[in-house]
Formats: sequence, C-alpha cells, structure tokens
Amino acid sequence: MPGAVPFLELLSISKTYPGVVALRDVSLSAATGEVIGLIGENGAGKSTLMRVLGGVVAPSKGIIRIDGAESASLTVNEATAAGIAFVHQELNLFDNLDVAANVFIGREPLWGGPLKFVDRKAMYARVQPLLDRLNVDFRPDTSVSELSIAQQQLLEIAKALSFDARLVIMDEPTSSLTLTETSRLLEVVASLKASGVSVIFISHRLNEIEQCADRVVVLRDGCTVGALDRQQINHDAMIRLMIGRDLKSLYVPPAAPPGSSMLDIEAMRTSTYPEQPVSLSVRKGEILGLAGLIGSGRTELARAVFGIDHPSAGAIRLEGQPIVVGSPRDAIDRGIYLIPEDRKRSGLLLDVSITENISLPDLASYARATLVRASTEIANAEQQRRRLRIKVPDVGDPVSTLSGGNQQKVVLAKWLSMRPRVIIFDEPTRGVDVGSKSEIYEIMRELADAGVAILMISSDMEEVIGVSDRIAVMHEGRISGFLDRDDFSERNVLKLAVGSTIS
Amino acid sequence: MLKKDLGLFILIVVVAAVVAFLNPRFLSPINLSNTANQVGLFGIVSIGEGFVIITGGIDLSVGSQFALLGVLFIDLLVIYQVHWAIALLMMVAGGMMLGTIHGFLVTRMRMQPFVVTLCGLLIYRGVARYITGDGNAGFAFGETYPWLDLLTKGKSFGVPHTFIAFAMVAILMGIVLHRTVFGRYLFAVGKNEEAARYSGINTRRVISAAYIICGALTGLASVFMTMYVNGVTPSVHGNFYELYAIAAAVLGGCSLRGGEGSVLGIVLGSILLQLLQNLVNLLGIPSSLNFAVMGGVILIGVLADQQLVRYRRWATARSAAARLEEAAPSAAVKQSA
Amino acid sequence: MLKKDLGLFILIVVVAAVVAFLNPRFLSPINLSNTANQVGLFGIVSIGEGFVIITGGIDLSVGSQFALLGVLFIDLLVIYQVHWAIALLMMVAGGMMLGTIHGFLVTRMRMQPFVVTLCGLLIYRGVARYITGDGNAGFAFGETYPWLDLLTKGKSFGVPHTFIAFAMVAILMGIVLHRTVFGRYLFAVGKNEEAARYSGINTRRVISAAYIICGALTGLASVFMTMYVNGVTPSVHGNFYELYAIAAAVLGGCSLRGGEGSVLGIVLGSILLQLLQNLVNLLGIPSSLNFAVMGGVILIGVLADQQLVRYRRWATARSAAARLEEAAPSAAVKQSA
Amino acid sequence: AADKKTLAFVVNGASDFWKNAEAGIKKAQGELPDYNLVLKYPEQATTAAQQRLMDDLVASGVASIMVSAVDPKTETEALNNIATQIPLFTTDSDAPNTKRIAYIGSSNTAAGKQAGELALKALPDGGKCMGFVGLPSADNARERIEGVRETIKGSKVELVDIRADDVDQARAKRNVEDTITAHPEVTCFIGFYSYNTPRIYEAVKEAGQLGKIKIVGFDEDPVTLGGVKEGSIIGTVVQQPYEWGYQGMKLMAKYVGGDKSVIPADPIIIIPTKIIDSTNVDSFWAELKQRTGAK
Ligand SMILES: Nc1ncnc2c1ncn2[C@@H]1O[C@H](COP(=O)(O)OP(=O)(O)OP(=O)(O)O)[C@@H](O)[C@H]1O
Ligand SMILES: Nc1ncnc2c1ncn2[C@@H]1O[C@H](COP(=O)(O)OP(=O)(O)OP(=O)(O)O)[C@@H](O)[C@H]1O
Ligand SMILES: [Mg+2]
Ligand SMILES: [Mg+2]
Repeated sequence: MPGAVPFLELLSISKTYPGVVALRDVSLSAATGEVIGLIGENGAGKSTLMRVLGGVVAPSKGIIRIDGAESASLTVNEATAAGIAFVHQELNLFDNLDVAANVFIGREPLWGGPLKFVDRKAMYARVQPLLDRLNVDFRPDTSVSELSIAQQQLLEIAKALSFDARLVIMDEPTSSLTLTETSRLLEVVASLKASGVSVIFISHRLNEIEQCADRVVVLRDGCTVGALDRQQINHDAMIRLMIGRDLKSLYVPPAAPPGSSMLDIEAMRTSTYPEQPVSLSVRKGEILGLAGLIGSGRTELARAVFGIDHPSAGAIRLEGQPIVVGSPRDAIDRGIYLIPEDRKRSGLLLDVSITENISLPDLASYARATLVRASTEIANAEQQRRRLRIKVPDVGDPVSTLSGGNQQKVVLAKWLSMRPRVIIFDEPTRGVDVGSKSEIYEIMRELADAGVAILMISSDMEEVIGVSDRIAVMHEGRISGFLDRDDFSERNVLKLAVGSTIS
Repeated sequence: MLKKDLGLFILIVVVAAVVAFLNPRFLSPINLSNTANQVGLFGIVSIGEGFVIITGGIDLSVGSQFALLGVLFIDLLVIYQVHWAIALLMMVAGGMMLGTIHGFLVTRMRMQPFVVTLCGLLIYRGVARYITGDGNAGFAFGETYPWLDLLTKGKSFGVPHTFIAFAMVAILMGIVLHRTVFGRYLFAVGKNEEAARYSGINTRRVISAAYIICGALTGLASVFMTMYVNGVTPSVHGNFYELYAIAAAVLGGCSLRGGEGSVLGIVLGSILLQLLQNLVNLLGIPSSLNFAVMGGVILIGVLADQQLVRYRRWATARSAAARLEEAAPSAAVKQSA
Repeated sequence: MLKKDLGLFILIVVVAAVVAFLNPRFLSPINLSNTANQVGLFGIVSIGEGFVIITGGIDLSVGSQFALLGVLFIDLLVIYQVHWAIALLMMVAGGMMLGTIHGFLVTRMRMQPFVVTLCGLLIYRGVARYITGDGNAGFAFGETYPWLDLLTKGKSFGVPHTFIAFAMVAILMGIVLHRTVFGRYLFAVGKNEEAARYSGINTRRVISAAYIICGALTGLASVFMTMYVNGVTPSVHGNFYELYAIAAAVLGGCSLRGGEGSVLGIVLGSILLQLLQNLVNLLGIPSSLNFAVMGGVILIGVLADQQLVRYRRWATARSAAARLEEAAPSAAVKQSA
Repeated sequence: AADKKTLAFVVNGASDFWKNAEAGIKKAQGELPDYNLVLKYPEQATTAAQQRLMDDLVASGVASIMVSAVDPKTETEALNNIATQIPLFTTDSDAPNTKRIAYIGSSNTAAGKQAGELALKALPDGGKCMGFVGLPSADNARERIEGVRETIKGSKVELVDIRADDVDQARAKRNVEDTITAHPEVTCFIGFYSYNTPRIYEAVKEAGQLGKIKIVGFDEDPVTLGGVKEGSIIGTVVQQPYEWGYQGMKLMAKYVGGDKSVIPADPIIIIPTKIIDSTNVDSFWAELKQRTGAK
C-alpha cells in the first residue's frame, strides 16, 4: 500500500440541506500518492463530500484532520493552503477573462506591494508548462469565451495542477471528454501519483476508475457503503456496492429487425461546418449511435434537425415525406423530439414542479379553451412517474430537488407523454449513475421496439457500443463512417472519430 | 405564492386600521373613493409592467408613453375631431405598437430590456414635447365629451370607473396569467428561456406578447390619466410613473430575475402604494417625505418577505433533518479504510 | 474591448466634425472648455456607476444622493461653518456610507440591486427635501470660499478643474479596474459570482467595494455639482442623473449582465453624451428634443455595436470554415449506409 | 384644537419662493388664533399630484383651500370639483373659468411687461435678448414671456429664442454657457424662473462677460438681489408672495367666517409686482430678511 499514513482525514462528516441529508457520518482518508476512486449513484453525496473537503461548504457535523490539525470546517483559502486542489463537477470559469487569468483567479502573482497589481508576465510564463503537460491546443492568453466545453474542462484541470497540490480532487473531470482526452488525463493522474500527489477521482465511467484507482470508496444515500482495494476493483463489484444488486448486460437486441426509414437527413450543412454536407438516416425501431470527438458537430446537427438552429442547406424527410423544420414547434408537432445535452440549461425549469415541466411541451392538450386543467396534468405526471420510476414523493415538488438521473427521467417524461416518432438523445446519461443509466437504456429500447427511431449522440464509448444497433461516427462536421453491430469495437469507432478509415 | 400575498394583505389591513384610527376621515366614502380612483389610475399599468417583469424584462418607458399617448389622444379629439371611442382604441393600439417595437428589439435584436426601454423613456417624452412645441395639450374650456367623461371619471354605486376598469383588467389578466397556456409560457420563459425554447415554445412571440400587453394596458391607462388631469404637459406628465409601476409589481412579489409574480400580488402592491400616499396627506406628514415613506415601506416589505422565505426554508430543513435523523438513528455503516 | 472603444471614439470624432462644420464656434476654446466641464461633472459618477454595473448590479440612487449630499454639504459650510476641505471629505465619506448600506443589503440580505437602489432613490431625495423643508439650500450672495471655488470652478491652462478631476479619477480607476487584482475580481464576480466564490474570492467584499466606490465618486461629484449650480433644490437637483450615468456606462460598453466594461469606454460614453447636449444647443435644435436625441443615439449606438459583434463572429466562422476546406479539399469519406 | 377650522394654502411645487408666502401665513396665523393655517407642497410639481393632495385635504376636512394651480387651464374640472365642496381661492396663477371664489396674486403679464421695460432700459440702442426658463409651457412662463414681447414690440430690442431646462439647474446654467458660445451677438439675458437669473449671473460672471451682457431677472433669489446690488443685474421683477399668504389667509378666514363682503365684484385682487433695481434693493432685501428670518 502506498503511503500507509494518511495525511488527511475526514471523520464522521454529516451535511444536511433543506429536506435532504446529503451526508451522514462519512469518513474518508487519503495518503500520499494514493488515487482514490469515489463512486456512487447520483445524489449519493460524492460532490458534497468533496465540497466539504474543498472548503466550499461547511459540514453540519464532523471533523477534518489535516496533518494532525483538526478543524470543524475549512474555507476555500484554507483548503488551498493545505494543498487541496479542486476540479468542480460544474465548470467554474470566467469567459470574460483569459486562460491564464482563470488559472490564477483568487491567487494572482502580484507586484507593486500594497497596490496589488497583477503580474501578467509571470502568469503567462507559469501557465504555459501546465498547458504543455496536458497537450492542449490553446494558449495562456486565449479568451475562455473561445474555448469549447472540452477545452474548458481541460483548463479546469490545468488550473488544479497549477496549485502544486498534495491532493487533487477531480469531480467527474471526464464527463465531456472523449477517449483521447480522457486517456491523456489518466496519464496525468498516473504522473501525479508518481510524484507523490494524491488524487480523488469521481466518475460514472467505471472503466476509468478501474484504470487509475488504488482504492475505491463507494457512497450510497449519503453513507459509505464499502470500499475496494486495488485487487478487488472490477465492474461487477463496483456496481454491486453502488446499487446493491447486479446489473443486466447493457445491450438488449431489438424485438424485431428495424423497419423502413423514419428520418432522413440529406446534405445538411450547419453553421460551424458550412462546407460539410451531412447525410444520415434512422430507421423505425432502430437505435443509431452517433459517436465522435467533442466538437465534431453532433450537437449542431441535432439542433438543426430540431429547429433550434437554421441549417444553411439540406433537407429532412420523415417517413419519406419532405418536411420543413423552422422551429422546435415544427419538429415537436411532427413527433421529432430532442433531449438536450445540458438538461439544466436547456431541458428543465429547475424550480418549477415536475408536473409543470412534463406538461410544458404539450400544454395545449391539457387545456380546454386555453385554460389549463391542472387535474389532467397531474394525472399524466403521476402516470409518467410510475412508468419511468422517478424517485420523488410528490410530482408537485420542484425538479431541482431531484438527483441528476431522476432529472433526466423528467426530461424524458416530457416527450413520452406525447407521440414520438423520432427521439434524439444528446448525451442521454451524462452525469447519470449506472443504475439510472440502465433504466434509461431500457426505456430507449422499449421505445424503439414500439417503432420509434432513436438517434443517440454519445461520447461514452461503453454506451455507444453497448446500446446502439448501428453507429455513425462524425469527424469535423462530416460523417466519417458507419459501423454495423459486427464491426463494433472501440478501435473502429476511434479510428473513424479521428478521421481515418477502417482498413 | 398565496402566503406572500396574504402577508401583503395583512400589512395593508394593519396600515389602513392605523390610519383610520388616527384620522377617522380615512374611512369616509369620499376618501375611499378618491383612493380607489388612484389605485385604478396607477394599477392598470402596474399589471402590464408585472407581465414584462415576469418574463425577466423591464419596461422603463411607461411614464413617457403616458406623455406621448396622452398628447396624441388630445390631439385626436381636439384637432382631428376623432370620435372618442375610436381615439381610445387608437391609444391602446398605439401602446401595443410601442410594445411591439420593444419586443422586436429585445427578442430579435437581442438588446437588453433595460437599454431598450431607457431609450424609449428618453425618446417618447422628447417626441411628445416636440409635438406640442414644449407647450401643453389640453381641451378648450367647456369642450366636454359626456360619454368619455362618464367612462373615465364617473362612478357607479360610488365606485370610480377607473377602479372598476382596474378590477376588470386584473381579473382578466389574472386568468390569462394563472390559468391559460400563455400565462404558463410567460412563467416558463422568465424562468429559463432556453429550456422553454427547447420545449417548443415560441419564446420570442411570448416575450413580445408581454411587451405588447404592457403597451396595451399603458395605452388604456394613459387615457384615464389624461382625462384625470384633463390635459398633458409632456415635460412632466407621467414622470417617474414607471418607478411606481415597478415598485407595485416588486412589492407584489414579482422578482426582477423573472419567472415569479401574481396578479393578486400586483393588485395588493398597487393598493399599498396608493394607501401610503393617502396616509401622508391624511396624517399631515410633510409631503416632502412622501417618497421617503414609499421607499421605506418597499424596502422593509421586500426585506421582511425575503427573511421570511429564508426562515421558512431553514425551519423546513431543520425539521426534515430531525425526521431523517430519527428514522435512521444508526444506519449500518460499513467502513473499511 | 479595444475595438469597441475605437468605434465609439470614431463616432465621437464624426459627430464633433459634423457639429464643427455646421457651427464653427463648436471649436472655440470657451465652448470646448464648457463641454469639458460638463463631461467632468457627469463623468465622475458614471465611472462609479460603471463599477457597480460591472459586478452585475445597478445604482439607481445616484441622482438622489446628489440631492442629499448637496444639501448636507451646503449645511455643513453655511450653518455649521465646517472647513470646506473637511466638508468635502465628509461628502465622500457620506457617499461611501450610503454605498456600504447598498452593499450590505445586496450581499448580506440578498436583495436585488435594482430594488435596493430604487428605495434609495425614493428615500434620499425625500430626506433631502425634508431637511430643507422643501425649500432650497444655497449660499448667501457674496459668501465665497475662494479655495473651494478655485478647486471646483477654476481652470488650469484653460482646462476646467472638473475635467482634470475627472481625468484623474479615470486614470486612477482605470488602473484599479484593469491592472489590480481587485479589478480582476470585479470582472470575475460580475461574470460568475458562484465560481468566484469557489475560487476563494470574497465576493461579498468585492461587490460591496463596488458600491462603496460608486458612493465615494458620487460624493465627490456631488460637491462639484453643488458648486456648479451654487445651491441645491432637492426636489429637482440631480433628477434623472442616474439615467445619464447608466447611459454613459452602457454606451461605453458596460453590459448590464455584468462582467463587461472598461473605464476608457465609460469616459468616451460620457463625452459622447455631453457632446450631444452641446450639439442641441449649438445647432439650435429645440430643447424639447434634447432627450430624444440622447435616446436615439444610445439606441443606435448599442444596436450597431451588437450587430458588429455578431457580424464579426459570423465572419470569423466563415473564414475558419474556408481554411478547413482548403486544408482538406477531399477528405477520404467512407460511407456505408 | 381639533375643532379649529383648517385653512390650507396649496402651492404648485417645492421652492424657496413659497417660503415668503409661509412667512405671510405665519403672520396671519398670529392674527387668526381661531384658525389652523397650513401650507402644503405636492410631492411633485404635477397636476396629478396636486389634485390628489387637494382631494385628500378635502377628505381630511379642511374648511377652505387657496391654491396655486400647476396648470389652471387643464385643472378646471378638478378645481371645480373642490370648489363645489368647500370655498376655493386661487393665487399665483388664476383659473378664471372655475367656481373659485376669488383670485389673489399678481399678473404675470404685467410682470413680464415690467421686465420688458428693464430690457429696453438695458439696451437703449437696441439689441438681441435670449430668454431662459424651466417649463416654457407653464402659464406663468408663457405670460411673462408674452409680457416681455408686448413691451419690446416695435423697438429695436428683439427676443430671439427661449431655452428650456426642465427645472434642472445644471442644464439651466449650461444653456447659458452654450448661448454665450453660440450667440455672441446676444447681449441681454432674461431669466424667467427664480433660479434662472442666478444661473445666468454665475455663467456670465465665469465667462468674464459681466457688464457686457445685460441681465434682467424675475423673483428674489439672494444671488439675484446681490447681482442687482452689485450693479451687474439691471433689475428684477418681484412678486409679493408674502402678501398673498398674509392677505389671502385673512381673506379666506373672513369668508369662511361668513363675511362675503370682502370679495370684490370682479373677484380678482391684484397685488402688484415691483421692479427692484439698484435704487431700492437694499430696503427690499432688509424687509425680506426680516420677514423670513433668512441668513
Ligand atoms: N445546494 C444544495 N441544496 C440542497 N440540496 C443539495 C445541494 N447540493 C446537493 N444537494 C443534495 O445533496 C445530495 C447529494 O448531492 P451530491 O451533489 O453530493 O451528489 P453526487 O453524489 O455528487 O451526485 P452526482 O453523481 O449526480 O453528481 C443530493 O440529494 C442533492 O440533491
Ligand atoms: N454556442 C456556440 N457558440 C460557438 N461555437 C459553438 C457553439 N456551440 C458549439 N460550438 C462549436 O461548434 C462545433 C461543434 O460543436 P457540437 O457541440 O455540435 O459538437 P459535439 O460533437 O456535439 O460535441 P459535444 O460532445 O461537445 O457536444 C465545436 O467546435 C464547438 O466548439
Ligand atoms: Mg456530483
Ligand atoms: Mg454535443
């Protein structure tokens, strides 16, 4: 065991939020050079525990012991001083500042004594090596507003590295990274470990945990439910601890072979890649996976089909009939639905009730003479709650009280109460735990078997390979190839994703 | 929502009781009728402002719209001899047109509502002043419009028609906001515009509609106000009225962040504001303090409301925690590190 | 940032050239000096307002602060015979105190800046009016303070001291905003308050500091303004000045969403606004159109700026696409469906 | 004290001008112990605020009101509404078409004429004048301007333009500065509102043009009087609000007390305006100070 003596301990930490106990008597310790995988379902309390450690929230109870010194809570600055760096689950960047400013925000190198001028030169000089280490393609003086989500996540990691920390907390650092960037990140984790830095690594992608963790700690409902040593770490063991039962295999074959073509996208050109026509068709009863690196243009394509963006050229046919989609309403009226990649931003009204969220896209049908009838609305929400097994005591509760996975189910419920023909899932399980993931996959398959065409955009290799009937891969705005089930492999998907061909 | 409105209602009752105690004439029919008239005059436009605020916007131009539309209304009647009913409809239409422009600039040109309507504030009053050559628009002596006068200044059963109009507008708009699909869309857009768009709501149309409704109500109210003061001096007419409207809406529970508010709240907010002004005059408080009293009450009202909400949250959390704690006094903890 | 400021600068030069062409007296030293004086009077407070706006807030109370502080300043000098320098410092301190209250209510009580300073707008003016018994505060004839007069109304080398004070404030605040850590924190807080807190920034202190700075500059400017009009009639003194300040800041590129703006921009915005007013008088445009011209220019300015930004984005996207096309004229596409 | 009748003097907006009236009212109060005399400011100088104030006063039981209407022409109906409930008097600006009992005050047209005479005296060889005013549409402003125009008609003196400032004193001063720049040919400035004259005086002084530009003013702002005394302001036309307050209150008290004979047949009581110039400024100022107890 590396570094048998823990330099940091959390003892019996509890944290209560209004209406929720997020943590109950959780203890955790970290030794020098140790990589701890922290896993658990959505809402298990992983992020909360890390926020306590990072000084962002104060625990309701418990002790934090660092190098033998005990305290009841930390501030951000105390945590930083103790050598703790934190990559938050949500991006915490300022897009009005440049890369270097973001890395050093809160602890800028200064000159001028009490005048506290920012020393820009020193900042740029110190940031460049960090960027080199992560092998990124932006510079210290690039404005963050010009970075893609993936680049921003890498920037967050660079920021954590800049602390010269003893412990780096990474809360789902890979949620918007694809394979290349992820493997690069795992290398960085290994090198940190080698130089004696501890890492707490949170991820819902268990293969990443398998690759990097020395030890796995599992949380469930705010309690520690178990731990696994290096030798014990495997998928099944982790899943069993997380959800308390075994999971079925991911892939469920379709009940019947896919039918005729449902959605045809023909030579569509989007604004980011106006020179690349994209053609694609999804058949009835089929789940078509759409893979690709971050920024390859998949979301743009989905937005164009759904009528959010206006493509510069191209046509859409639905069951052979050409249609014009000028707005999301047009798409919805024809049964084309989109489950957006950022559910908090585009999918939900967070502090509105589950009922009202579900009825929103089809509100007119709950209304008589434009007056909304609350009773039918609630009845429908109840029905969806049972069907999707949304864990909530009351459908009148605001969505913000739900865990990520359950929130995603609410987004799904919005569409399932209507008559879908095509559903586009954009990163359907980003930040969703394994238990909820498999439930969502089941629903997808049920829908497909009922004749719905499903287009699933995903950056999660396991998911793409495990769920799809067929895979399309995008590279820089064009379709670089299609794969049938027999040709499915990580290697093949990745090859197409980076733009090369399969021999 | 309901609790918030209740708090405001109780505050109104308490203030009214104190004033009535200090000066019993407060309850005289004439005073109640005067105050109801004021509530009607200022309340209609507050409801319109509330709609805009619920979408997350703001309309700073209503005071200037009063000046511009008031001048046009008088010109239509006096110079162009237009029938009063047509002129009234034209004012409502005029307000809607200005609202359409605001909606267009906000939704299509993506300008901030504050900037758009700040420019409106400056421009409309300027135009009104230019039209009158910085003079004022008024009726000649003896020139009367019996029907219009009855409609705007008359009373039925002792209740001023302005107040009846306000009540009707409030009921109608209350139904629109709280019962219809459109009302639901207004809240949705104010809470999260992007999510609303992804749900197939034509957010641009909804937001524009809020500005248009605000314009329509401003147009209607401007006629009442013009008739009340029987003329318009555009350099001062309606100055700061946008602040009254915003204050009433905010007092009534509309959040400037959007997505929150109720028509009942706005109605109560309007009543409280006018009650305060009545109080200053009735109790002989120096009128210089009029605005200070208003500001003080808004500040305390909003502050108290927020502290109450916070306290309630905290109390819920406490009791929830206690319940949870009880339910699982010693959760089986398996620890192995 | 720089490009935005450049656009504004060009606009100013063009407007100035047109005015100079139409009325060559525009360039006379006395007119330039007068306009510089106005820029100084209104510009100082615009910089303060800009700081608040950059944090994502707004201060609607500066006009009323002018009234209140102006009255207090005169009372200190005339009634309490306080030395003018001490009185001046007390005004700055008084503004800072009001700013502290705003900051406290916004950061600790979590009230919205709009609501807090709207109440301030109502209250401060009310108090000022109460203090003077709704009269006005002024100096007796011949009562002069030679040093104070020199400081506030004098000129050096033909440049009014108000403008020099403004330039000094601008340089100082420019350094604070664009060179110091505090300035960087202001931008950070305005863009994303939560992320700033996670980065260990004391967001409450930063936001409060912005209001306090705004108060200090308002206090300073109120002394200049009081001396300029040589007295204060609190019912009207400084009315709508908050709108000028906001307009200058917005014209100068501050976004009301927070996190954007530059001191140079605000300076240019202030200059443009005063230039417009000068233009109205010099070209003999009816005074009634003064505000309309101002509103129109702000609207067009902000609109043009936004369209420019959009266009630039679109152009960048196009050229990037073109580059890609060149680099890979015939990427090997394997199609299998 | 509660059964004492209250007589209210409602002004048109907050201004030091009314402090003189207040002094007159105070003097009247001393002579009318059976009445409770009050002076009321509307919170804004608008008809809406003033009407509401009067409505509330009637509701709170005042016995009679004397009002300086913000805009008498358009307020006819509202004033009549008050006049049907309690005796209503007007002051400062009359509302002849209403059921008011009487008007007591000055004639703004006459005051304007006096200012015109001052302008003629200032420019014996003719010249151009510029006027400065807060709200050019207000009755008092219009009548004063008209009075000036009437007097100078046919002479070589000309009133070229009126610049307005919306009662914003900073703008008032700036208007003067810009006029000095834009119209060097104008040699006479007339300040129509009480604050206009001091702002003219200061701007002209700061431009070093005192003496070259003749100044004619209205009302008795201390700076105006100081300028007159100094000789740099030709003269100022003053009303006598002190007398309005004093005589007005006594008139009202008599009327309310049942003595209707105090009202003349033509119910207009003009208290004449006076020209204050270097000859009489000292005595006027001394009297003013003594009445208002000013510094
Ligand atoms: N600020 C907050 N206010 C109220 N409840 C909160 C807050 N933050 C977290 N919670 C609740 O605390 C519990 C634990 O949340 P936490 O974010 O720690 O889960 P997690 O394990 O990180 O889940 P995920 O995998 O979805 O990120 C959840 O029930 C969540 O709803
Ligand atoms: N709102 C936006 N503004 C500017 N550029 C954008 C925006 N959205 C996407 N892009 C850019 O467009 C390109 C395509 O992005 P898109 O989101 O479609 O890719 P994706 O394959 O879906 O990747 P991801 O997994 O990140 O969603 C990327 O270069 C991205 O940076
Ligand atoms: Mg988490
Ligand atoms: Mg995407």
